[in-house]
Amino acid sequence: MLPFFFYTFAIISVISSFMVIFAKNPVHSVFFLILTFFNATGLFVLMGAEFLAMLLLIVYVGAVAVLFLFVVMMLNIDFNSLRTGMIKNAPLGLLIGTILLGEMIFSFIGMKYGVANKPGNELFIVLGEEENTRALGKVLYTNYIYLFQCAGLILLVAMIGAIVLTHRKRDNVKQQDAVKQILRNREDAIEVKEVEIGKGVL
Amino acid sequence: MLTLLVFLPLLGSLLSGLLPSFVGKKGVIWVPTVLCLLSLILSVILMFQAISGESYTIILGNWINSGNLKIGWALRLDMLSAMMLFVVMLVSTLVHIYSIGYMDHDPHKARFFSYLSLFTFAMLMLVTSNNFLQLFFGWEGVGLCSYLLIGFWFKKQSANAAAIKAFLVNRVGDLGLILGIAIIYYLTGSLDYDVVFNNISSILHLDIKFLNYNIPYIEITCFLLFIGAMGKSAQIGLHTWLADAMEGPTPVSALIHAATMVTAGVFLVARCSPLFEYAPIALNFVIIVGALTSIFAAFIAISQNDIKKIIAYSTCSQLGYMFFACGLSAYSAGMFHLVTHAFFKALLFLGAGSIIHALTDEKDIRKMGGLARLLPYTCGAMWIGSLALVGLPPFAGFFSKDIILEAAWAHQSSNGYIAFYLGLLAAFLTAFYSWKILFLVFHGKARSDISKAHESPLYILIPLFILSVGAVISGWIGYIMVDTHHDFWHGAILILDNHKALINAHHVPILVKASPIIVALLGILLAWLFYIKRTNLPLIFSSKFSFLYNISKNKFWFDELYELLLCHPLKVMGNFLWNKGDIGVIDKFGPDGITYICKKFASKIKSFQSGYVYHYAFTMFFGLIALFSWQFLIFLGWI
Amino acid sequence: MTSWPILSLMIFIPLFGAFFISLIDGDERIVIKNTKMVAMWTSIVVFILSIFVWINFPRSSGFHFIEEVTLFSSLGISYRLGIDGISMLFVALSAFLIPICILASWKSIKFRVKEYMILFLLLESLLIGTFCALDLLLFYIFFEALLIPMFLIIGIWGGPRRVYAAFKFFLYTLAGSVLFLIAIIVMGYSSGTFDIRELLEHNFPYQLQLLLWPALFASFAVKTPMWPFHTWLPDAHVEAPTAGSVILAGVLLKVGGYGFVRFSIPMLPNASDYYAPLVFILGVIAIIYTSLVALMQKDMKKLIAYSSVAHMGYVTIGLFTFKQEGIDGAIIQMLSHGLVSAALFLCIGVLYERMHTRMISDYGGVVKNMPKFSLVFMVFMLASIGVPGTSGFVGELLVLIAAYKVSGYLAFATGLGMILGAAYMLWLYKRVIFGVAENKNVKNLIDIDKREYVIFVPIIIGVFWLGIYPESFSIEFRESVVNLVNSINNRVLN
Amino acid sequence: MNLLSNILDINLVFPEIFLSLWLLVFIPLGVYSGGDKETRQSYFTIFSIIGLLGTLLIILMGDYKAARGFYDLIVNDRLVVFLKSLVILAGVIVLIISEKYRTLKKLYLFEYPVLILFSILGMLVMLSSNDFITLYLGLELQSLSLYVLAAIKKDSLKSSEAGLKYFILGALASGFFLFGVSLLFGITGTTSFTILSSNLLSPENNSLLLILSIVLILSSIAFKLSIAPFHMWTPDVYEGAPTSVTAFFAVVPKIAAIGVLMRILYIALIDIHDVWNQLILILGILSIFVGAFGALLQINIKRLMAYSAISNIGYIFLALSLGSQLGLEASLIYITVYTVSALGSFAFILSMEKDNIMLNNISSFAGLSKSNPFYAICFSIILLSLAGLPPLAGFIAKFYIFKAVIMADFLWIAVIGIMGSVISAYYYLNIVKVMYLDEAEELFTIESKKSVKFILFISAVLIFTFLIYADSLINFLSYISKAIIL
Amino acid sequence: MIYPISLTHYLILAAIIFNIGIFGVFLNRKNLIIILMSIELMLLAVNINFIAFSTHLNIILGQVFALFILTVAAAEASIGLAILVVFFRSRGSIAVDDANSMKG
Repeated sequence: MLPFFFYTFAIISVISSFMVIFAKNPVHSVFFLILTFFNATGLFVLMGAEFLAMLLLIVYVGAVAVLFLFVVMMLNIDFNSLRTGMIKNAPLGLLIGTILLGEMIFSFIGMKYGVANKPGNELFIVLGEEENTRALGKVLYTNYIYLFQCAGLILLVAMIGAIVLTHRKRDNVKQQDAVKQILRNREDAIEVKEVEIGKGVL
Repeated sequence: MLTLLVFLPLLGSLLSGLLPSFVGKKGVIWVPTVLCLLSLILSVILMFQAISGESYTIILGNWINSGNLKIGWALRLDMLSAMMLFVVMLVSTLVHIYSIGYMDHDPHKARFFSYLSLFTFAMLMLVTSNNFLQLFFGWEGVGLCSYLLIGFWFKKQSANAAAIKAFLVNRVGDLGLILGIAIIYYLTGSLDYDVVFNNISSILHLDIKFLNYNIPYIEITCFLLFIGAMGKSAQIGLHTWLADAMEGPTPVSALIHAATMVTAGVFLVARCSPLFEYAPIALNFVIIVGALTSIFAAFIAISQNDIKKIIAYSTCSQLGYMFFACGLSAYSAGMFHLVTHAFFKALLFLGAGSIIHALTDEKDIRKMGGLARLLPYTCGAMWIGSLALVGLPPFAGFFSKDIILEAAWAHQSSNGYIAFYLGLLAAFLTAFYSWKILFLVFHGKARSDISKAHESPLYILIPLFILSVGAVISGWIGYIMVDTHHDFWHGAILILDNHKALINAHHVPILVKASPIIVALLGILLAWLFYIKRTNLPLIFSSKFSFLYNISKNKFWFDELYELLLCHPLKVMGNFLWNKGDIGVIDKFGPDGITYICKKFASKIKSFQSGYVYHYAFTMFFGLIALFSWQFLIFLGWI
Repeated sequence: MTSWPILSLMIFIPLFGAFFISLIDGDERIVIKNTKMVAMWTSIVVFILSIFVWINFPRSSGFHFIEEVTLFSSLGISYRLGIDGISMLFVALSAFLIPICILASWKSIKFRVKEYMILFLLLESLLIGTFCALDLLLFYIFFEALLIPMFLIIGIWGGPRRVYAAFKFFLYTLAGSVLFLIAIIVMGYSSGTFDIRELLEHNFPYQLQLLLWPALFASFAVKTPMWPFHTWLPDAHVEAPTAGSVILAGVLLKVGGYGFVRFSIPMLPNASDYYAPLVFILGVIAIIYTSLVALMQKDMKKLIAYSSVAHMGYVTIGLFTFKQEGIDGAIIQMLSHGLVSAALFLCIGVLYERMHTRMISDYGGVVKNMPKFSLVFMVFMLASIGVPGTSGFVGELLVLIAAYKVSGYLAFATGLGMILGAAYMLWLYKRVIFGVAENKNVKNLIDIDKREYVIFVPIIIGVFWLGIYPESFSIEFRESVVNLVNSINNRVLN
Repeated sequence: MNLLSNILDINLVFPEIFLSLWLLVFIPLGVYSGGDKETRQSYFTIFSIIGLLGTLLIILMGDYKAARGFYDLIVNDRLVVFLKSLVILAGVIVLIISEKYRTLKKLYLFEYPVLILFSILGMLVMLSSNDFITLYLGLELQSLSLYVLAAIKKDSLKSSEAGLKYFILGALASGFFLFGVSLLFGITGTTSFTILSSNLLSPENNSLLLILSIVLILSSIAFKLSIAPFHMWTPDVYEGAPTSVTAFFAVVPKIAAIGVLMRILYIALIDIHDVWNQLILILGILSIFVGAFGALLQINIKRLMAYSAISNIGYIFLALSLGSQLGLEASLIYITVYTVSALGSFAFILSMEKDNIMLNNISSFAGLSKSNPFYAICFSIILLSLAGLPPLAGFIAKFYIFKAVIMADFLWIAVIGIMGSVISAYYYLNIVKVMYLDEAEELFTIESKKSVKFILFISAVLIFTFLIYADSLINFLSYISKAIIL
Repeated sequence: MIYPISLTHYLILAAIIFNIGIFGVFLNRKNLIIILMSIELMLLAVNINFIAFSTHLNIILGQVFALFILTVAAAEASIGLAILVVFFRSRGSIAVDDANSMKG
């Protein structure tokens, strides 16, 4: 069964990732991206990395892809005008790219793995019989605490960065100021005018 | 005394040249003249010393000192230099005096006298040198002064051109001389006359390979030295400057281009007799060149009309005599002729100057005539000079020229005979053109307005008189020089025992002895026919023998030939090298080309930076692939 | 011998002067006046020091007045100064020419005088440093740093195409000298020292020499300049201000020749021997080719510039004969050329100041109004064509004699330069000085004044001194050259 | 037990912790502070400078002994300390010199210094990393801040375009990096530098895959260092980003990336030196020439500085390719000198302002020597030093590089490299030419803060008087470089 | 005929996806968002690699690395999209061709 699942996931993910870049409509691209991620999740599971598989699903499909979709929608671009045209000498690029791929595959095939599987250091934490999530959790907050903190900082930077870049103060947009609203009293807001009879009509 | 003699003219030159305001307006003329006169007196004393057999060298100081080369400033007195000292000082002093009158109206008198004295100094350095380098110093110094004096009237384009020509042609000769000097140094490791001449035997066997021939070094050395002499003495090939040099003031022509500087070549050959004696080929070359020059220049002279040019070519021709005398190993005959020639040629030039002065700068003899009446003293001087020149007894030229021709006969070789016959022919032509001048200038009808002509002032006539006396008596007195029974030169000139031309010259057939007189008389007769008796004859002759006439008239087209073969190509080449070589090739492919390529390349890189992010990404990707593929192939062993 | 660091003084006094000038402030006219005075006196002090050095110079081979301060223990580089007979003369030449340059610029430089004088003093300091350096790298530092003030002098105070000329000068020389840097590194680290004294004794392997020599050659040939690396020189000269040309022709070109005699020949004798024919060919081409080109020039400065190339051709030929006469001659020729070409540029500067043109065709008949100037010009012209008695002759003669020792053909080709040199110089002189004045401005020329006398007279004295009694110069470097020749002969023969 | 050992290692990361805490204080402070924009801005700057200096103090007070912590994730030795100090000092100086520019361009955002601090924090992490994971996180922390900084002038098209380009290419490069690291991990089973080096000793590991991974990792670091052909972003980003950010880009990340490269090449991969030395060499030469030629025709000083950076880092690559102690030393000297020169240059560029417009065109410096001789002379010294003219600092730096190259018997490389320096001399000189030889249309005086002038002056003086103190500096750097003993 | 699935299979798959990601970056001319997505694809490929190695070598480090990559990728995506938005606001387009105001 394993080969079957592998090939299914693999083929679908390759095709859909291919479609990501060649789809005419960016919205379709996002959907293909999601499809790719789904299949990658399957592959992760096949490899025994259940926790990461779930994480991928949640973070990517749940957050990143949706973010993409959101931006695509928000920017309100006339997609028709964008559809045309690939790079002029795409074949050349593809050819050169294929060379790299060929070389990579050649290297993979020629390689004998597992040679270095002789950890002589305590840092080598072996994936034991423990379940995947527990194993990860054990090292994440102990051995890799420093990295974990760093990752947190990265997310903070991302947040600040995104805010800095996208936040705009618009002068022509009226904003609600809660404090001001609350502190307002009747005297400030309402002025009663004595209107003479006959005036103010026209 | 010698030092004083040599440096007095320099002092005069510096005083009037650099400090004209110090010596005053009169002083600029008189100071150099008086100093020259002093030198002359000294030179007379010195000559008597030398005749009595004294010879010595005064070392003044070091000059160039490098490796083996140790050259000092030194003054050498021996018979040869004493003789030259006397001749130089005499003519120089007379010319100084003459110039007082001749240059009376010139605003640049100070400069003129300064140059004259400077020239005298350089000439003295030349003749008193005890080594080749100081000789070269004087050699170039006189050339320089000649340049300055020819170009004295700087406004005249022709004078400037002539000055440059003189300098450059001389430089060609100088190149030969300096190369010769280089060889001498190379061979003997010294440039002192004594050392070189004493070591001659050690270098005789050395050969140089030249164009696959083995030539003895000594031959090549003498040959090169002679090239130098040819330049200075205006021998055929390097003679072109002499006629043009007549653009200078006439006293200059008399001093430099007749009596002293041009004879430096003869002096050089005589001085180097210890070298030349061992170089038979070079000696033969000297004979040939000398003989050719004598006839060649005389032939040109007959058709010229500029009085100074005729005399100039005559000088050239007489120098030829001197050279072939030297070539015949009759150095003393050459020197003898040098001395007598100095008298009569200076006399002729100064006389011509007197005429020119009288006619306010008219030089064309066709426009003169009948001046004998107006310029009696000058006329007399010219007659004496001409008689001396053609060698009629008892005038000076007779003795010196006769002994040369006799020596040529007595040399008893084919070259000797060639020299003899050519010399004879030249003597004939000499007589012809000399009398052409005399007849056209002084006799016959006046061909232009000569009424304003007047006899020259005393300053001019006194030198003429003195020189006339010299032209008469110097032959009698000087004959002692060639008297083989008498060691006149005290070893200053070396003649090998087997070179007997001079000794045998006293024993030649009577016909040979008489022939110069005969041809001279014939020449005079012909001149009389042409210019007094039948004045239409020259025209007929020139049209009948137009070919010969044209050759003579156009001086064998030497100037044109040089222009065509040397000057023009050099100019073209200079332009070519500049525009095509420097700008077109070196700059174009050198700095400018590299700049251009760099800029081109830079704009390529700039255009590569297209601004499109996919190009950038692709470049990165491509770089990655290139690096990996390269290493990939290396890993697989394909590279 | 003196115990105080006189060479360092000579290097640093100009720097102090420059620094002092940079502090001068106030009214512009006073600033300019003070600037000139400070520059003048500074350079004169240096000149006096150089005379002092000369007088106290022991005429033996080897280096004297040595100063040594370790600069980089890690690199093995030290601040080593010292002079032998050869470099002493060049130091003196620099110290002699700088005051003259400053005096020559007295009036012609009208703007940014302060910077100008600072740059000249800087130049002086660097030049003296170049000739005094006893450390290979220190030499290079001075050698390269020379470019900057010269670049600015040409670039700021130059003629219309000054920027092109300045760049050409800068990049050309830089390109040459970076190879020298590589060679320096190789030499320094393969022998383990940068001390020139030790390097002179060091024997580099033959193959290495063959590699190093072209690198050195590239630098010195450009600086000298040799054909075909000469094309920057005419441009630089034409555009440079008078004093710039003077210092360029007078001293800067000598750095190349000095480099040959100090580095190429003694340190790489076998390679020098191997490459000597190349140098001869280039030298001969330089002499004949550039003389012909000079013949056709229309610009006076260009003509003199080309003549410089030809004259430096003699220098290179002389040096590479490896004969005592040749090297002596080359050194004297360099000194002579330092005086003569400098003076010729000054002469042109005198004319240019008055007429504001350098075209030969604009002149003619100058002698009428400027007889004194004509005389001065003539002296230098004659010295340039090597009339005996002037400085030009001695060098040329010695080179020629040495060249003959190598080959007759070489001597002949070298000698041809004598004729051609005379041709272009005389022609120049004729066209400028003689003839009838046709240009209106020429008729209104004023003869040289006192300041200009003061400029020219020392040089004239120098020219004749060197020509008539060169011994007083050659005695200073004789022992050094003898040593040099002996060591080459020993090492080449072995 | 694990936790315990981590706590013991915590003193190694005190600087980073301090800086993060400082930032965490800074952010709310920035959000809630009120008052005039300009005063706020200067307060923020001072605040961040204090933070940086505090970090520096902590770094310098720490232990210089070589130590590794957090299970080999991080390392501390004198090289790290030196480079960290250099980064922080450079960062402080950039903050000082960009003060006026930010006022001018109304970049009052408090996030600006925050992001600068974040990126410096990232660099500190990078510099002390001993593991590809740490390195990656530091790299990303730094890069993300830089992406944002490049685009921070939101209303400017150029700025946002610069940010975009930088981001896309940077992400691509980090993709390369990760792919390479993943392969390396697969080959050796580790990502720790120290363990890697011992694992790579076994010859079976020499494979194509290893080469591939090295090529990938090197190319991504080459990207950070703007080494050709991975340099393409540099000119555009330098031009587009706000000049103050460009100043930061030009100096600070370069130091960090060089430090990382040293660590990767000289600790992790030193045993397979023959695999990467040619790669580094060819990249170095390529970028020397691309930098030299690319700058020839530039008219924008910022673009020119970009190409200048490209070629200068190329020289460092030449030295690093040698894999010798000497090469390490030479590259340290070079990066130090380059830092001083580049900071000086940007102090100059950031001062060049006329009527509230920045003068970015080289031609607008015409006549500067007359109107503002101080600036002209200082900048000229810096430029000539960059051109490698003796006796300035740049010369000694280049000399050292070539010395290292030649002593490794790469004579021809030295010749080629030095030819590149001649070409680049042209454009440096061209600026000198413009300032000194060209006539200005109108004279104007530059007014900039004393502090900026001071920094320009100090940098020029340091460069000019380099020879005087060079010996001690070089000895010191040599001592520093001995942290990695080959 | 289906071969047993080995590490190599995963690696090749990752390589293919990685390459597709690269292609997406430089083949795309019109839409910047696609480029961002391509980058996500590349990171995914890397993750596959890490996890495959992790499983194969039985070392958890690979998964930890992948975890961090996931985190960073999310951060990167957000920054990327933010920059994209900024660019869109100032340029009015997200075509790749339009991002060329600086060149040379």
